[in-house]
Amino acid sequence: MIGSGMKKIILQNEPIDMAQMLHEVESDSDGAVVSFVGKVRKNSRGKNVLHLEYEAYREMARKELAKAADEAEEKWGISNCLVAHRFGRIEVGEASIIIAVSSPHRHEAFLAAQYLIDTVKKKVPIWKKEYYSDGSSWINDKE
Amino acid sequence: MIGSGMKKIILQNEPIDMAQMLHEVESDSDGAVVSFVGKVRKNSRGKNVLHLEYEAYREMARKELAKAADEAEEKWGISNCLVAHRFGRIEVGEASIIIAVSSPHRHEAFLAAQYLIDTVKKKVPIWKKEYYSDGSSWINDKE
Amino acid sequence: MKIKIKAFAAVKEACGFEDKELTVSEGISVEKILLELKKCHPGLKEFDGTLLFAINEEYCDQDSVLSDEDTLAILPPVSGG
Amino acid sequence: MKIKIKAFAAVKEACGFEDKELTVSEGISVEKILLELKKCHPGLKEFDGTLLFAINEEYCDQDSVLSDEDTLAILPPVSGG
Repeated sequence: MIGSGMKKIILQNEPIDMAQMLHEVESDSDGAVVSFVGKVRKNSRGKNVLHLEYEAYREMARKELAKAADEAEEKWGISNCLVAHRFGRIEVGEASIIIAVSSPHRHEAFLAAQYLIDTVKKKVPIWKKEYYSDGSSWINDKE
Repeated sequence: MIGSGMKKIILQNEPIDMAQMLHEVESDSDGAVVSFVGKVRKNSRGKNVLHLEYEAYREMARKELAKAADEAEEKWGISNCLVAHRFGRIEVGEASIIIAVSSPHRHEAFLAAQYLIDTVKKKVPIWKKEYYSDGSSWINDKE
Repeated sequence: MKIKIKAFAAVKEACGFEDKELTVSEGISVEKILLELKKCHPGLKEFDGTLLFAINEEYCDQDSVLSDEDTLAILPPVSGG
Repeated sequence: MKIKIKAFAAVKEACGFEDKELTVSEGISVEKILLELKKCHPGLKEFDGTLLFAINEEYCDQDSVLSDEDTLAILPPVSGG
Protein backbone atom coordinates (compact mmCIF):
# COMPACT_ATOMS: atom_id res chain seq x y z
CA MET A 1 0.00 0.00 0.00
CA ILE A 2 1.07 3.56 -0.62
CA GLY A 3 0.69 6.82 1.27
CA SER A 4 1.05 7.70 4.90
CA GLY A 5 -2.44 6.97 6.20
CA MET A 6 -3.52 3.79 7.91
CA LYS A 7 -5.26 1.38 5.56
CA LYS A 8 -6.56 -1.82 7.03
CA ILE A 9 -8.25 -4.75 5.33
CA ILE A 10 -9.90 -7.35 7.53
CA LEU A 11 -11.45 -10.61 6.33
CA GLN A 12 -12.81 -12.60 9.20
CA ASN A 13 -15.25 -15.24 10.24
CA GLU A 14 -16.15 -13.60 13.54
CA PRO A 15 -18.76 -10.86 14.05
CA ILE A 16 -17.44 -7.35 13.39
CA ASP A 17 -17.04 -5.03 16.37
CA MET A 18 -18.34 -1.73 15.02
CA ALA A 19 -17.10 0.50 17.84
CA GLN A 20 -13.63 -1.00 17.54
CA MET A 21 -13.59 -0.44 13.77
CA LEU A 22 -14.56 3.21 14.10
CA HIS A 23 -11.98 3.67 16.81
CA GLU A 24 -9.26 2.32 14.53
CA VAL A 25 -9.64 5.05 11.91
CA GLU A 26 -9.70 7.94 14.38
CA SER A 27 -7.06 10.64 14.50
CA ASP A 28 -6.95 14.07 16.11
CA SER A 29 -6.39 15.83 12.82
CA ASP A 30 -9.49 14.41 11.16
CA GLY A 31 -12.82 16.14 11.48
CA ALA A 32 -14.93 13.55 9.68
CA VAL A 33 -15.51 9.83 9.91
CA VAL A 34 -17.94 8.27 7.45
CA SER A 35 -18.94 4.67 7.80
CA PHE A 36 -21.00 2.20 5.87
CA VAL A 37 -22.43 -0.98 7.35
CA GLY A 38 -23.94 -3.62 5.09
CA LYS A 39 -26.31 -5.95 6.88
CA VAL A 40 -28.19 -9.12 6.11
CA ARG A 41 -31.81 -8.29 5.27
CA LYS A 42 -34.64 -10.60 6.12
CA ASN A 43 -36.16 -10.08 2.67
CA SER A 44 -34.41 -10.42 -0.65
CA ARG A 45 -35.91 -10.70 -4.11
CA GLY A 46 -39.29 -11.43 -2.60
CA LYS A 47 -38.02 -14.29 -0.49
CA ASN A 48 -37.68 -14.75 3.22
CA VAL A 49 -33.97 -15.06 4.07
CA LEU A 50 -33.00 -17.35 6.96
CA HIS A 51 -29.28 -16.64 6.85
CA LEU A 52 -26.43 -16.03 4.40
CA GLU A 53 -23.12 -17.57 3.64
CA TYR A 54 -20.26 -15.63 2.16
CA GLU A 55 -17.36 -17.22 0.35
CA ALA A 56 -14.24 -15.26 -0.56
CA TYR A 57 -11.17 -15.81 -2.69
CA ARG A 58 -9.34 -14.44 0.27
CA GLU A 59 -5.85 -13.70 -1.00
CA MET A 60 -7.23 -11.97 -4.06
CA ALA A 61 -10.04 -10.19 -2.20
CA ARG A 62 -7.42 -8.76 0.14
CA LYS A 63 -5.37 -7.50 -2.81
CA GLU A 64 -8.35 -5.95 -4.57
CA LEU A 65 -9.49 -4.21 -1.39
CA ALA A 66 -5.99 -2.87 -0.79
CA LYS A 67 -5.92 -1.49 -4.33
CA ALA A 68 -9.27 0.19 -3.82
CA ALA A 69 -8.04 1.74 -0.56
CA ASP A 70 -4.93 3.07 -2.31
CA GLU A 71 -7.08 4.52 -5.07
CA ALA A 72 -9.38 6.18 -2.54
CA GLU A 73 -6.39 7.77 -0.83
CA GLU A 74 -4.98 8.99 -4.14
CA LYS A 75 -8.28 10.39 -5.38
CA TRP A 76 -9.52 12.10 -2.23
CA GLY A 77 -6.56 12.42 0.12
CA ILE A 78 -8.35 10.61 2.91
CA SER A 79 -6.39 9.88 6.08
CA ASN A 80 -7.32 6.42 7.31
CA CYS A 81 -9.57 3.73 6.00
CA LEU A 82 -10.68 0.31 7.01
CA VAL A 83 -12.68 -2.37 5.23
CA ALA A 84 -13.83 -5.41 7.19
CA HIS A 85 -15.78 -8.19 5.44
CA ARG A 86 -17.06 -11.32 7.10
CA PHE A 87 -17.25 -14.69 5.46
CA GLY A 88 -18.97 -17.92 6.45
CA ARG A 89 -22.45 -17.99 7.93
CA ILE A 90 -24.09 -14.68 8.85
CA GLU A 91 -27.50 -14.23 10.43
CA VAL A 92 -30.26 -11.75 9.54
CA GLY A 93 -29.48 -8.36 11.10
CA GLU A 94 -25.75 -9.02 11.39
CA ALA A 95 -23.19 -6.94 9.54
CA SER A 96 -21.45 -8.53 6.57
CA ILE A 97 -19.25 -5.52 5.80
CA ILE A 98 -18.06 -2.37 7.50
CA ILE A 99 -16.25 0.45 5.76
CA ALA A 100 -14.89 3.38 7.76
CA VAL A 101 -13.03 6.38 6.36
CA SER A 102 -11.56 9.37 8.17
CA SER A 103 -10.58 12.61 6.56
CA PRO A 104 -9.99 16.24 7.57
CA HIS A 105 -13.24 17.23 5.82
CA ARG A 106 -16.47 15.38 5.25
CA HIS A 107 -16.94 15.54 1.52
CA GLU A 108 -13.87 13.42 0.76
CA ALA A 109 -14.79 10.88 3.41
CA PHE A 110 -18.27 10.42 1.90
CA LEU A 111 -16.91 10.00 -1.61
CA ALA A 112 -14.23 7.54 -0.55
CA ALA A 113 -16.64 5.39 1.48
CA GLN A 114 -19.04 5.20 -1.46
CA TYR A 115 -16.20 4.36 -3.83
CA LEU A 116 -15.05 1.54 -1.57
CA ILE A 117 -18.45 -0.11 -1.23
CA ASP A 118 -19.15 0.31 -4.96
CA THR A 119 -15.82 -1.37 -5.72
CA VAL A 120 -16.60 -4.24 -3.36
CA LYS A 121 -19.91 -4.85 -5.13
CA LYS A 122 -18.31 -4.74 -8.57
CA LYS A 123 -14.82 -6.16 -8.34
CA VAL A 124 -13.87 -7.92 -5.14
CA PRO A 125 -14.08 -11.73 -5.37
CA ILE A 126 -16.61 -12.44 -2.63
CA TRP A 127 -19.87 -14.29 -3.14
CA LYS A 128 -23.10 -14.49 -1.23
CA LYS A 129 -25.43 -17.45 -0.91
CA GLU A 130 -28.91 -16.90 0.45
CA TYR A 131 -30.66 -19.62 2.42
CA TYR A 132 -34.45 -19.78 2.41
CA SER A 133 -36.90 -22.20 4.00
CA ASP A 134 -37.16 -23.97 0.63
CA GLY A 135 -33.57 -23.98 -0.61
CA SER A 136 -30.62 -21.72 -1.28
CA SER A 137 -29.22 -19.66 -4.08
CA TRP A 138 -25.94 -18.01 -5.03
CA ILE A 139 -26.56 -14.35 -5.75
CA ASN A 140 -25.01 -13.05 -8.90
CA ASP A 141 -27.10 -10.18 -10.08
CA LYS A 142 -26.39 -6.61 -9.21
CA GLU A 143 -28.57 -4.85 -6.66
CA MET B 1 -42.65 14.30 12.09
CA ILE B 2 -44.15 12.40 9.20
CA GLY B 3 -43.71 8.90 7.79
CA SER B 4 -43.42 5.55 9.45
CA GLY B 5 -39.68 5.35 10.09
CA MET B 6 -38.00 6.20 13.35
CA LYS B 7 -36.54 9.70 13.38
CA LYS B 8 -34.69 10.77 16.46
CA ILE B 9 -33.12 14.11 17.30
CA ILE B 10 -30.80 14.27 20.29
CA LEU B 11 -29.23 17.42 21.72
CA GLN B 12 -27.15 16.63 24.73
CA ASN B 13 -24.30 17.78 26.89
CA GLU B 14 -22.91 14.30 27.48
CA PRO B 15 -20.53 12.42 25.19
CA ILE B 16 -22.26 10.54 22.39
CA ASP B 17 -22.28 6.75 22.55
CA MET B 18 -21.60 5.78 18.95
CA ALA B 19 -22.43 2.08 19.26
CA GLN B 20 -25.73 2.94 20.91
CA MET B 21 -26.60 5.44 18.17
CA LEU B 22 -25.93 2.93 15.40
CA HIS B 23 -27.92 0.33 17.23
CA GLU B 24 -30.91 2.66 17.39
CA VAL B 25 -31.34 2.93 13.64
CA GLU B 26 -31.07 -0.80 12.95
CA SER B 27 -33.88 -2.87 11.52
CA ASP B 28 -33.97 -6.31 9.92
CA SER B 29 -35.36 -5.00 6.67
CA ASP B 30 -32.54 -2.52 6.08
CA GLY B 31 -29.40 -3.57 4.29
CA ALA B 32 -27.45 -0.34 4.72
CA VAL B 33 -26.50 1.94 7.59
CA VAL B 34 -24.47 5.05 6.75
CA SER B 35 -23.10 7.19 9.51
CA PHE B 36 -21.23 10.45 9.76
CA VAL B 37 -19.23 11.48 12.81
CA GLY B 38 -17.96 15.06 13.11
CA LYS B 39 -15.06 15.40 15.50
CA VAL B 40 -13.09 18.22 17.08
CA ARG B 41 -9.81 18.66 15.19
CA LYS B 42 -6.66 19.78 16.90
CA ASN B 43 -5.92 22.20 14.06
CA SER B 44 -8.25 24.78 12.62
CA ARG B 45 -7.48 27.76 10.39
CA GLY B 46 -3.78 27.42 11.20
CA LYS B 47 -4.34 27.51 14.94
CA ASN B 48 -3.89 24.94 17.65
CA VAL B 49 -7.30 24.13 19.14
CA LEU B 50 -7.46 23.30 22.87
CA HIS B 51 -11.17 22.58 23.02
CA LEU B 52 -14.49 23.78 21.63
CA GLU B 53 -17.72 25.03 22.99
CA TYR B 54 -21.00 24.63 21.19
CA GLU B 55 -24.04 26.76 21.83
CA ALA B 56 -27.45 25.91 20.43
CA TYR B 57 -30.82 27.57 20.16
CA ARG B 58 -32.13 24.27 21.32
CA GLU B 59 -35.87 24.44 20.69
CA MET B 60 -35.30 25.77 17.19
CA ALA B 61 -32.36 23.47 16.41
CA ARG B 62 -34.58 20.53 17.29
CA LYS B 63 -37.30 21.78 14.94
CA GLU B 64 -34.88 22.40 12.07
CA LEU B 65 -33.31 18.98 12.49
CA ALA B 66 -36.73 17.32 12.56
CA LYS B 67 -37.64 19.13 9.33
CA ALA B 68 -34.42 17.97 7.69
CA ALA B 69 -35.12 14.38 8.77
CA ASP B 70 -38.63 14.57 7.32
CA GLU B 71 -37.22 15.94 4.07
CA ALA B 72 -34.64 13.17 3.91
CA GLU B 73 -37.36 10.57 4.35
CA GLU B 74 -39.51 12.17 1.69
CA LYS B 75 -36.69 12.52 -0.82
CA TRP B 76 -35.01 9.14 -0.42
CA GLY B 77 -37.44 6.88 1.39
CA ILE B 78 -34.96 6.07 4.11
CA SER B 79 -36.16 3.94 7.01
CA ASN B 80 -34.67 5.32 10.21
CA CYS B 81 -32.49 8.26 10.99
CA LEU B 82 -30.88 9.81 14.00
CA VAL B 83 -29.03 13.07 14.53
CA ALA B 84 -27.23 13.65 17.82
CA HIS B 85 -25.43 16.94 18.45
CA ARG B 86 -23.54 17.80 21.59
CA PHE B 87 -23.36 21.24 23.12
CA GLY B 88 -21.17 22.72 25.84
CA ARG B 89 -17.47 21.98 26.10
CA ILE B 90 -16.02 19.30 23.80
CA GLU B 91 -12.40 18.16 23.77
CA VAL B 92 -10.15 17.51 20.77
CA GLY B 93 -10.89 14.06 19.32
CA GLU B 94 -14.40 13.91 20.75
CA ALA B 95 -17.49 13.73 18.54
CA SER B 96 -19.64 16.84 18.26
CA ILE B 97 -22.21 15.29 15.94
CA ILE B 98 -23.33 11.86 14.83
CA ILE B 99 -25.72 11.20 11.99
CA ALA B 100 -26.91 7.68 11.27
CA VAL B 101 -29.29 6.63 8.51
CA SER B 102 -30.64 3.19 7.66
CA SER B 103 -32.22 2.23 4.39
CA PRO B 104 -32.97 -0.93 2.39
CA HIS B 105 -30.24 0.06 -0.09
CA ARG B 106 -27.03 1.99 0.29
CA HIS B 107 -27.34 4.78 -2.24
CA GLU B 108 -30.28 6.43 -0.48
CA ALA B 109 -28.60 6.14 2.92
CA PHE B 110 -25.47 7.92 1.63
CA LEU B 111 -27.47 10.73 0.04
CA ALA B 112 -29.63 11.24 3.12
CA ALA B 113 -26.66 11.31 5.51
CA GLN B 114 -24.92 13.90 3.35
CA TYR B 115 -28.07 15.97 3.10
CA LEU B 116 -28.47 15.95 6.88
CA ILE B 117 -24.93 17.07 7.65
CA ASP B 118 -25.04 19.70 4.88
CA THR B 119 -28.27 21.04 6.35
CA VAL B 120 -26.78 21.16 9.84
CA LYS B 121 -23.86 23.21 8.55
CA LYS B 122 -26.13 25.61 6.66
CA LYS B 123 -29.34 26.02 8.59
CA VAL B 124 -29.43 24.61 12.09
CA PRO B 125 -28.92 27.27 14.80
CA ILE B 126 -25.84 25.88 16.52
CA TRP B 127 -22.56 27.76 16.96
CA LYS B 128 -19.00 26.73 17.64
CA LYS B 129 -16.41 28.64 19.63
CA GLU B 130 -12.80 27.57 19.33
CA TYR B 131 -10.45 27.99 22.27
CA TYR B 132 -6.71 28.47 21.63
CA SER B 133 -3.78 29.07 23.97
CA ASP B 134 -4.07 32.78 23.16
CA GLY B 135 -7.79 33.39 23.12
CA SER B 136 -11.02 32.17 21.59
CA SER B 137 -13.15 32.83 18.57
CA TRP B 138 -16.70 32.18 17.39
CA ILE B 139 -16.59 30.44 14.05
CA ASN B 140 -18.87 31.82 11.42
CA ASP B 141 -17.34 31.08 8.08
CA LYS B 142 -18.17 28.05 6.02
CA GLU B 143 -15.69 25.20 5.83
CA MET C 1 -47.22 45.23 22.46
CA LYS C 2 -44.56 43.16 24.17
CA ILE C 3 -42.01 40.98 22.44
CA LYS C 4 -39.03 38.92 23.55
CA ILE C 5 -35.61 39.10 21.96
CA LYS C 6 -33.11 36.28 22.16
CA ALA C 7 -29.46 36.66 21.18
CA PHE C 8 -27.02 33.82 20.59
CA ALA C 9 -23.31 33.11 20.43
CA ALA C 10 -21.26 36.02 19.01
CA VAL C 11 -24.33 38.25 18.89
CA LYS C 12 -25.06 37.57 22.54
CA GLU C 13 -21.53 38.55 23.48
CA ALA C 14 -21.53 41.67 21.31
CA CYS C 15 -24.89 42.83 22.67
CA GLY C 16 -24.33 41.83 26.25
CA PHE C 17 -27.75 40.23 26.65
CA GLU C 18 -29.22 36.82 26.14
CA ASP C 19 -32.90 37.53 26.66
CA LYS C 20 -34.62 40.86 26.60
CA GLU C 21 -38.20 42.08 26.68
CA LEU C 22 -39.20 45.08 24.59
CA THR C 23 -42.37 47.11 24.31
CA VAL C 24 -42.84 48.02 20.65
CA SER C 25 -45.54 49.40 18.40
CA GLU C 26 -47.93 47.03 16.61
CA GLY C 27 -46.84 45.77 13.19
CA ILE C 28 -43.18 46.52 13.74
CA SER C 29 -40.77 44.76 11.38
CA VAL C 30 -37.61 42.84 12.22
CA GLU C 31 -35.58 45.51 10.45
CA LYS C 32 -37.07 48.27 12.56
CA ILE C 33 -36.39 46.42 15.79
CA LEU C 34 -32.81 45.87 14.68
CA LEU C 35 -32.37 49.61 14.09
CA GLU C 36 -33.66 50.31 17.59
CA LEU C 37 -31.38 47.70 19.14
CA LYS C 38 -28.30 49.08 17.45
CA LYS C 39 -28.76 52.36 19.32
CA CYS C 40 -28.19 50.70 22.69
CA HIS C 41 -26.02 47.87 21.41
CA PRO C 42 -23.65 49.31 18.82
CA GLY C 43 -21.75 45.99 18.78
CA LEU C 44 -24.58 44.68 16.61
CA LYS C 45 -23.35 46.78 13.71
CA GLU C 46 -20.39 44.50 13.06
CA PHE C 47 -22.86 41.78 12.03
CA ASP C 48 -24.54 43.88 9.34
CA GLY C 49 -25.49 41.73 6.38
CA THR C 50 -24.69 38.42 8.07
CA LEU C 51 -27.47 38.02 10.61
CA LEU C 52 -30.29 35.50 10.49
CA PHE C 53 -33.64 35.96 12.22
CA ALA C 54 -36.33 33.72 13.56
CA ILE C 55 -39.76 34.51 14.94
CA ASN C 56 -41.09 31.88 17.34
CA GLU C 57 -38.37 29.44 16.25
CA GLU C 58 -39.05 29.74 12.52
CA TYR C 59 -36.67 31.53 10.16
CA CYS C 60 -38.01 34.81 8.84
CA ASP C 61 -36.60 37.74 6.90
CA GLN C 62 -36.00 41.37 7.77
CA ASP C 63 -39.37 42.46 6.40
CA SER C 64 -41.32 40.08 8.61
CA VAL C 65 -43.70 41.69 11.05
CA LEU C 66 -44.07 40.76 14.70
CA SER C 67 -47.18 40.19 16.78
CA ASP C 68 -47.76 40.54 20.48
CA GLU C 69 -45.89 37.97 22.59
CA ASP C 70 -43.65 36.93 19.69
CA THR C 71 -40.06 35.90 20.30
CA LEU C 72 -37.49 37.27 17.88
CA ALA C 73 -34.16 35.46 17.79
CA ILE C 74 -31.09 37.18 16.39
CA LEU C 75 -28.65 34.62 15.06
CA PRO C 76 -25.13 34.93 13.75
CA PRO C 77 -24.19 32.62 10.84
CA VAL C 78 -24.43 29.05 12.08
CA SER C 79 -21.36 26.82 12.56
CA GLY C 80 -22.64 23.58 14.01
CA GLY C 81 -21.71 20.08 12.93
CA MET D 1 3.66 -27.37 -18.01
CA LYS D 2 1.58 -27.58 -14.85
CA ILE D 3 -1.06 -25.12 -13.72
CA LYS D 4 -3.54 -24.93 -10.87
CA ILE D 5 -7.21 -24.16 -11.28
CA LYS D 6 -9.35 -22.74 -8.52
CA ALA D 7 -13.14 -22.57 -8.68
CA PHE D 8 -15.37 -20.53 -6.39
CA ALA D 9 -18.96 -20.31 -5.20
CA ALA D 10 -21.52 -21.30 -7.86
CA VAL D 11 -18.75 -22.36 -10.26
CA LYS D 12 -17.24 -24.61 -7.64
CA GLU D 13 -20.59 -26.28 -7.07
CA ALA D 14 -21.32 -26.64 -10.77
CA CYS D 15 -17.86 -28.10 -11.50
CA GLY D 16 -17.61 -30.25 -8.43
CA PHE D 17 -14.05 -29.19 -7.65
CA GLU D 18 -12.39 -26.45 -5.67
CA ASP D 19 -8.75 -26.97 -6.66
CA LYS D 20 -7.41 -28.91 -9.59
CA GLU D 21 -4.02 -29.42 -11.18
CA LEU D 22 -3.76 -29.67 -14.94
CA THR D 23 -0.92 -30.45 -17.29
CA VAL D 24 -1.29 -28.20 -20.35
CA SER D 25 0.77 -27.13 -23.36
CA GLU D 26 2.96 -24.01 -23.13
CA GLY D 27 1.33 -20.74 -24.07
CA ILE D 28 -2.21 -21.97 -23.55
CA SER D 29 -4.87 -19.28 -23.17
CA VAL D 30 -7.61 -18.98 -20.55
CA GLU D 31 -10.19 -19.53 -23.26
CA LYS D 32 -8.56 -22.77 -24.36
CA ILE D 33 -8.41 -24.10 -20.81
CA LEU D 34 -12.06 -23.25 -20.35
CA LEU D 35 -12.97 -25.25 -23.48
CA GLU D 36 -11.08 -28.22 -22.09
CA LEU D 37 -12.72 -27.95 -18.70
CA LYS D 38 -16.20 -27.85 -20.18
CA LYS D 39 -15.68 -31.33 -21.60
CA CYS D 40 -15.39 -32.88 -18.14
CA HIS D 41 -17.50 -30.29 -16.34
CA PRO D 42 -20.47 -29.47 -18.56
CA GLY D 43 -22.01 -27.49 -15.68
CA LEU D 44 -19.58 -24.74 -16.60
CA LYS D 45 -21.55 -23.99 -19.74
CA GLU D 46 -24.36 -22.33 -17.82
CA PHE D 47 -21.91 -19.56 -16.90
CA ASP D 48 -21.02 -18.70 -20.51
CA GLY D 49 -20.47 -14.98 -20.88
CA THR D 50 -20.61 -14.19 -17.17
CA LEU D 51 -17.34 -15.63 -15.84
CA LEU D 52 -14.37 -13.63 -14.58
CA PHE D 53 -10.81 -14.93 -14.56
CA ALA D 54 -7.70 -14.24 -12.54
CA ILE D 55 -4.15 -15.48 -12.99
CA ASN D 56 -2.15 -15.48 -9.77
CA GLU D 57 -4.78 -13.33 -8.04
CA GLU D 58 -4.91 -10.63 -10.71
CA TYR D 59 -7.87 -10.23 -13.05
CA CYS D 60 -7.13 -11.20 -16.64
CA ASP D 61 -9.18 -11.76 -19.79
CA GLN D 62 -9.92 -14.82 -21.88
CA ASP D 63 -7.02 -14.14 -24.22
CA SER D 64 -4.46 -14.11 -21.43
CA VAL D 65 -1.80 -16.78 -21.65
CA LEU D 66 -0.59 -18.91 -18.76
CA SER D 67 2.93 -19.82 -17.67
CA ASP D 68 4.22 -22.82 -15.78
CA GLU D 69 3.06 -22.92 -12.12
CA ASP D 70 0.38 -20.28 -12.68
CA THR D 71 -2.90 -20.40 -10.78
CA LEU D 72 -6.02 -19.71 -12.80
CA ALA D 73 -9.12 -18.77 -10.81
CA ILE D 74 -12.57 -19.12 -12.36
CA LEU D 75 -14.96 -16.69 -10.76
CA PRO D 76 -18.71 -16.22 -11.09
CA PRO D 77 -20.00 -12.63 -10.93
CA VAL D 78 -19.17 -11.25 -7.50
CA SER D 79 -21.86 -10.46 -4.91
CA GLY D 80 -20.01 -9.34 -1.80
CA GLY D 81 -20.77 -6.36 0.40
